[in-house]
Amino acid sequence: MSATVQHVVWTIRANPVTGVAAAGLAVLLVLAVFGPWLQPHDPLASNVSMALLPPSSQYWAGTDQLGRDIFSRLIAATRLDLAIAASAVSLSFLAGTFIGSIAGYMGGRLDRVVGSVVDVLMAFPLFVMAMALVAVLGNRVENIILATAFINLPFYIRFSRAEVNARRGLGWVEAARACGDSHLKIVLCSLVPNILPAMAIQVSLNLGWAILNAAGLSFLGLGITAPTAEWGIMVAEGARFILSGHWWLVAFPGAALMLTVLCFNLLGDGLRDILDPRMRT
Amino acid sequence: MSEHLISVTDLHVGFSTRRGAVKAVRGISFELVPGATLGVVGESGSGKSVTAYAITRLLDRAGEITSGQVSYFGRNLGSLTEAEMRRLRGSAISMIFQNPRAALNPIRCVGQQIADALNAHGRLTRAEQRERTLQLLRDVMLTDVERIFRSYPHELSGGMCQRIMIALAIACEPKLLIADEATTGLDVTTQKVVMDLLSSLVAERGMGLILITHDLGLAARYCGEIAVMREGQIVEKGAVDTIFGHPRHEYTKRLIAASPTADSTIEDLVPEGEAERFAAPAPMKVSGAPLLLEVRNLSKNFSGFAAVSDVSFTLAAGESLGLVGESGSGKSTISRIVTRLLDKTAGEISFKGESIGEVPATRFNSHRARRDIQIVFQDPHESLNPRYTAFDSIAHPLRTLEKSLPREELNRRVRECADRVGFPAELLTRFPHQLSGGQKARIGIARAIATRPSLLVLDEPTAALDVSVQAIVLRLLDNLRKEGGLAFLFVSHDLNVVRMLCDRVVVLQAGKVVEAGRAADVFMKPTSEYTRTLLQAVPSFSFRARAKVESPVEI
Amino acid sequence: MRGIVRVSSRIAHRLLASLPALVGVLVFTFLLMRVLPGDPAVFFASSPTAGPEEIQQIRVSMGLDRSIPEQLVLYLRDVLTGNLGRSMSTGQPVATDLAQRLPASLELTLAALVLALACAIPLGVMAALRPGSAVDHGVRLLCSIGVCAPTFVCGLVLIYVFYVVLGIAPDPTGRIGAFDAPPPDITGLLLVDYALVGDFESWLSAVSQLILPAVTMALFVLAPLARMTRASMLIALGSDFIRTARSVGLPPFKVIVGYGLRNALLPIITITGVVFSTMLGANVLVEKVFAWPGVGSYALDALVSSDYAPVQGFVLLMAMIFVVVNLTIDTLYGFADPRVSLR
Amino acid sequence: MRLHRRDYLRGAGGAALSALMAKHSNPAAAQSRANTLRHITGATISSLDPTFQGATRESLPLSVNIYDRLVSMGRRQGPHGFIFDADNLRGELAERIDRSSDGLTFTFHIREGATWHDGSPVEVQDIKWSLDRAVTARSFAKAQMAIGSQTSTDQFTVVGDRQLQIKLDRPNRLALLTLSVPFLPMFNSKLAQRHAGSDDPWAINWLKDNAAGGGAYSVESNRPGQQVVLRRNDRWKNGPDGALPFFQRIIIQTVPDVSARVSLVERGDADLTLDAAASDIPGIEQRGRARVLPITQTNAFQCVSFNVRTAPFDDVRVRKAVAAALPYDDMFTAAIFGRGQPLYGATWSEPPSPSVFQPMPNRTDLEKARELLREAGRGGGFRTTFSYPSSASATVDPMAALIKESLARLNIDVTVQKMPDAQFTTMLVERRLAMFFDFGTSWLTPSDYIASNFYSGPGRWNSSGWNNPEMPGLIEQARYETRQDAYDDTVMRMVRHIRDEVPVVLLWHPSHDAVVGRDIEGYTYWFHRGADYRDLRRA
Repeated sequence: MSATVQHVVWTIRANPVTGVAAAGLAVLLVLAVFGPWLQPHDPLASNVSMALLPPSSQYWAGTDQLGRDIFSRLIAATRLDLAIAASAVSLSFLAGTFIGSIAGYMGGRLDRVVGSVVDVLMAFPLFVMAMALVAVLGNRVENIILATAFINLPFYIRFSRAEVNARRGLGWVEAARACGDSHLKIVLCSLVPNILPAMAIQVSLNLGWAILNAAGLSFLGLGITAPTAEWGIMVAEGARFILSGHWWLVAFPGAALMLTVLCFNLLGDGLRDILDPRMRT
Repeated sequence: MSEHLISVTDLHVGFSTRRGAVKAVRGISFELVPGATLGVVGESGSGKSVTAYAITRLLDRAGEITSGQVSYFGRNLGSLTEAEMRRLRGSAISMIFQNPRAALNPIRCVGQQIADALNAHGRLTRAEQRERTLQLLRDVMLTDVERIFRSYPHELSGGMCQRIMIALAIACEPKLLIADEATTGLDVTTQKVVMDLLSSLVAERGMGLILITHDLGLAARYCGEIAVMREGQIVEKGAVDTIFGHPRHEYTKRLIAASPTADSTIEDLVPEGEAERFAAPAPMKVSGAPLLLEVRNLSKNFSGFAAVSDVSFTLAAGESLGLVGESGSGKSTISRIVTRLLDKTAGEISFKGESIGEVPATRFNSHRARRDIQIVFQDPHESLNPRYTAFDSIAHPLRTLEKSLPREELNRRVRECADRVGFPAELLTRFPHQLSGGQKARIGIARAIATRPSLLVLDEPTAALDVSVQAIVLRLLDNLRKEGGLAFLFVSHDLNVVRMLCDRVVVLQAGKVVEAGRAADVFMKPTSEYTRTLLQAVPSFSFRARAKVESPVEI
Repeated sequence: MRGIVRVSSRIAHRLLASLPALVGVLVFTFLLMRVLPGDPAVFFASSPTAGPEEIQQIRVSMGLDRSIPEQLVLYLRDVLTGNLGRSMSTGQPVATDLAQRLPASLELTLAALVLALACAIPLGVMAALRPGSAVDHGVRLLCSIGVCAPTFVCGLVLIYVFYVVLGIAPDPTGRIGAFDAPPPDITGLLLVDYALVGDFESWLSAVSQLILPAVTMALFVLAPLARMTRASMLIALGSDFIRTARSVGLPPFKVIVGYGLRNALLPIITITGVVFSTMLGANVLVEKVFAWPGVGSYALDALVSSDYAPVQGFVLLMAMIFVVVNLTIDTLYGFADPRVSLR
Repeated sequence: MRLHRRDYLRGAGGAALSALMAKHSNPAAAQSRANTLRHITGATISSLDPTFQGATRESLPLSVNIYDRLVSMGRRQGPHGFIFDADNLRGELAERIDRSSDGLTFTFHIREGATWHDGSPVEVQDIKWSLDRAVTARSFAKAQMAIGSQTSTDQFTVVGDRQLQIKLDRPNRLALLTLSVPFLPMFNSKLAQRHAGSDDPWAINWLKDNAAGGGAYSVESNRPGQQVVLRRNDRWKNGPDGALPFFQRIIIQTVPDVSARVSLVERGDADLTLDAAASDIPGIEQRGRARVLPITQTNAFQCVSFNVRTAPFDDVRVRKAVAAALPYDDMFTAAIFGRGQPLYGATWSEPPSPSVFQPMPNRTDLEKARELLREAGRGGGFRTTFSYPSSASATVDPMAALIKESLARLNIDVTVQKMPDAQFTTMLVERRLAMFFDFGTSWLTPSDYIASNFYSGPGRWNSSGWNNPEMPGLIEQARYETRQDAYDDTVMRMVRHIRDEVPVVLLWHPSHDAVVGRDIEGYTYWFHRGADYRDLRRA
């Protein structure tokens, strides 16, 4: 175990960007969990007389059209955005990995069927698909999560299928059968834990992507509905004020969005290094 | 101008790893005159390959020559610029690598690759390039060179690829050729052809050859001088007769002892001191034992291709049967079918009088014979679940096949198994990547014997191990059988190993049985041509074997 | 020649194999559109005087009064005959609309892809040549920043900076400068068509219209391409045949580009195909922001107005392009990698 | 590529290609910027025929430039620009209109020398055909004509070479006015009939993509959803003073992003865009590179509407409570930046003017709201939804936040639902919304017309589904009332009902906010909210 810790420390030292990303993620988590105690103002309370104020000592990131404190809204949005991303990704991860690894392990007809279903899904223009799903189900948070999870599903299926397929012929899988394990048990207890590291990279990259996806939906009016504080919709609302010079309306939520996605991406890269067996000695 | 083709003086090579610098080569010196052949032998990690790469300055990024000097005809290679060094590579010093198919560019036709090499060292017209390339292909005894010129590596056999690799290496007429495990991984018969070709080419052209190998027999057969390496140092070097005939260094002796030969026994392999660690073997009692396994007319087709056809054999309780053959002979397929990991196409398998061939492999995991037939896999590195500790791996069959085993009982059984295979109990909490190859092999065996099976299928259990480790594992297996009354189905390509370990032997070729009988009979008086060829191709460093070499290399 | 035979039988095989997927896409989209909660008839009967009667009339004219299975059968029959239905918002047959708009999307996507590849491959190679160096980290950071900026933000910022503030970019109003005459419709790709008629001035103007949206899209796909280049280049450079090439003294450029990159290209080709299909489907936002008259913004508008036929047509088109792109990739792969066998 | 092109030339398309190339190199194709007006719009123009069922809203104003109607409204100077004047009807394709003293017969005299775009003269048969088409064909015109009591082809008779009569069975205030809306274009019937078929006698399909008119502009090119180019019809003489419009060429382009549209005008690349985002306007005014024309759309309104057919808004006290709880001033400031004219905050107890569009006595008064809720037995609050279409989000996003916040003080828990426009409209028509944002534009401004559209009947625009038993009678009565004072009296009674039952809470007349280049003059706000290019000129 300590070897693992050493390895992580070594990787982070060799690649400080990963460390920074991990720290950034920690900050985000703190904001998400303790957000309500950290907000200087009520993120939903309007005060039209204080609308569109530039950043100041009272309003660190300025105020929006309704005089709401942007900084507080940013913090409030952290929880929602992370929750959307996390639940969407875990959904598709769980379902996709289950389906994909079973198909990849069993091979044969089941694998072909799953393969062609995945082909069908992959052939869809996925963002349009997400839009259609949200439009069908209604733009509530849970539906945005569902839609995001759904369009991610084929990637997880494909990925886990490939990963499991690459391992199904390995000695220890045969050994597990010689040890009397059933196929299902081999998939769930032996193969899935072994592809987890590879999947973790995918998950990390995907988290960032899911946030962008939700933001894109919001931008098109198919995402979270105002007045809920969410980065995507804040950017979409703020975009209306770029021309009038109220840059802070779009700059801060845009930056929050970018930095968060950046964190997840860099972390994904870092995980890749940490989990790459070739990097281990 | 020195008369030494190459001279290495006090060479040190270090690698920077995250755990600090590792010294891979620690002060070695040797020299080679033009036309001489030097065999560098040693086990993995002895630094023999690193030495080769240090000579050609092809060490990877982390590696560095920390001190010492390499001279080529008196010219210090360390002082050359990278561009100057590049011009020497190929035209002065060339290398041949292990795994020839991977060593060739997979998406460039092989002729073109040779032409590339020619092009790098001189201006030739396209026609000249082509002519030279075709000539080189003929030189390495290839026929139909026009077709081969246009072929890609994946379209050629391993042996052909290695010949092309040789053509590539000699294309620009280097004075020194370094062959790094050049034939490892090839079948014995192919190995012999390639090595014979290589040594005659070297002799014809008066090149120097450094043959890096773990196979003492190979070095003995083809080299004039031998250097034995261990942990980055040359422990002993000298003429081949001296080294193998009168080894002085303890390590050399051990190495020689551990290498199976045509007449060695299991007991010979491991020095006296280490043998003590095993319990004294109980006397064998084979004759009159009941029939354990009977395989009749077994066939297996993989989408039309017959991997195994009509194979029959029997195995008595406590008996040891060897299945030998080259790659593609179907021996591994048979082992999987007998272990019921794979379904047969036709034939019958009965185990303890019960027909188990009809139980689908998918459902055999819950069959009561499951715990009675266990298997040890070829590659110990990939036969252990990377996320299981050694304890978990050994406990795995106990947990699934002997359910409701109380916790203490489980602990006891695992420790007992570990003890039986000589695996230190304090290492049980380690993960595979923290263990050595030999230790992993022991876990693989411990796992297989944990449920106290009566039949153990061994699928090349030592093929991936160094000879000294192999020796110990073979000894261990032999002891286990003798004390536990286990029956072995031993699958191997290594004839010497099979001969030592097995009572009877079945020789397979392309999925068919070509010869079967008592091990001693088959090896001493082979009746089939194929068995004879196999036996002849096995290199041996013993002087008797050496005397039989048809085209001895001129030194 | 062997290559061509091998590849063409592969193509035939893949085309056949993709048919079920296409039918699946068709049916799935059809059903998805039918459960959309908007009633297109209601939406289009928005005249001040529209009552239930007009709504019913439009419903009949759109065939919405029939049962869903019946509509599906009729739809499939229509699709087989090449009739994708009629868009209510543009009033044109969907096939015509798509044919008119596809070149715009293709041109944008191709330009973005070429741009992205032109940056990603050198960057990836540079990073792979010195893994762990400052160059490597720099490339990684650059790519990450590209991928984490939402395309619409990116597009808006580019417009704001280069058009509104600096005034060096042309107005973001589509593919042709407002006062340029459109070229004859030969391929539909403006750059090609202008070049064909030799109108260099308009060609330049079309390029300048293309730059900002192409950059926006390219930024987004830079990361996966550069990452893949780096990774596959690392694998290629670490493989045995590179060592062989160096051991026979091939010059460094030949080793890195001729042997290394050439082999590393195979996975890059694959990911390029994936990226291309994704871009075509995902450039909805970019087209929206830059008023690009492509199929993405067309589908988006149709979706918002529950205009079934264009969305269905768009999805089918995308699926077909997906198949074609995969085929192209396969073909390229087949030529690039002699190991790809007939399977 | 060369090969490709040669193949192409060899084929049937060769001639077409050479023609295109010839046109391409024609310097006339690049019209001078000064004579060209570039109009940037956010929406798509789907049909050249405004009556086509499925024509988008933006298709309708365009037709006014392509097709002449029999009559046209005039315009008058307002504080910020010209505004349409419904009281000042003039003949367009009709030179003169005679109205019989009983108000039942109108005689139209077709303008002498008027021609279609193809040069053929406008004949009275064309007018007859166009009117017949309006009452017969499946189009938007049919219902419009019914408002003016014109429902049968028998009502239209050719009475001379250039004279046509319309007969009504009872006098209708809207009979003539209704002929001035974009739904009543006059077609070149000979041209249209050439493209009519047995299954399409009124050439509906052909006219959708082709113009057969004689208006001030002809269509040079049309890429639906992208761009329409109009060219001036130099033979046109049907304008108020017979003069030609200033601009020779009009380019109408679709650019979805509203801010991008504004910057195009600000940078001088375009000349006109309508409906600028309220948030952009202070910046535009400050920079002064373009002019904003803040014309109040007195024929349009925005409102909060209730579904009066289901609980809780079937209870008038609940509606009144919400009307008393809306934060009007904040919404006016935050949502439309004070650009518009409030329709709330009046203090009257008796309507001061006979108009359905006038400030209503709704004021923010939370105490009164609580009181009303208690009376309705909902003092403990309730849960409801506030819905709006996503195309309106620029305005309604902030409104929704304010409404949610304000109603929370009455323990009303509002869930905000933004939905795609089609879904919104569908749910509205199916009466599945609870409380929602709505807006409307009334082409014709007489109060009976407004009331018939927005306060009665089963149609989409009676968004609340209000069904006051007296309203249909009052509307009917007013429409055929010829005495002004009796008419006013009837309207007052309607206004009282609206005040008492609050089916919708009127918020304001929005501002039109056309953004024009500094050198563009003559912009007129039309009831159809589109641009009439004939009015415009470059200084």
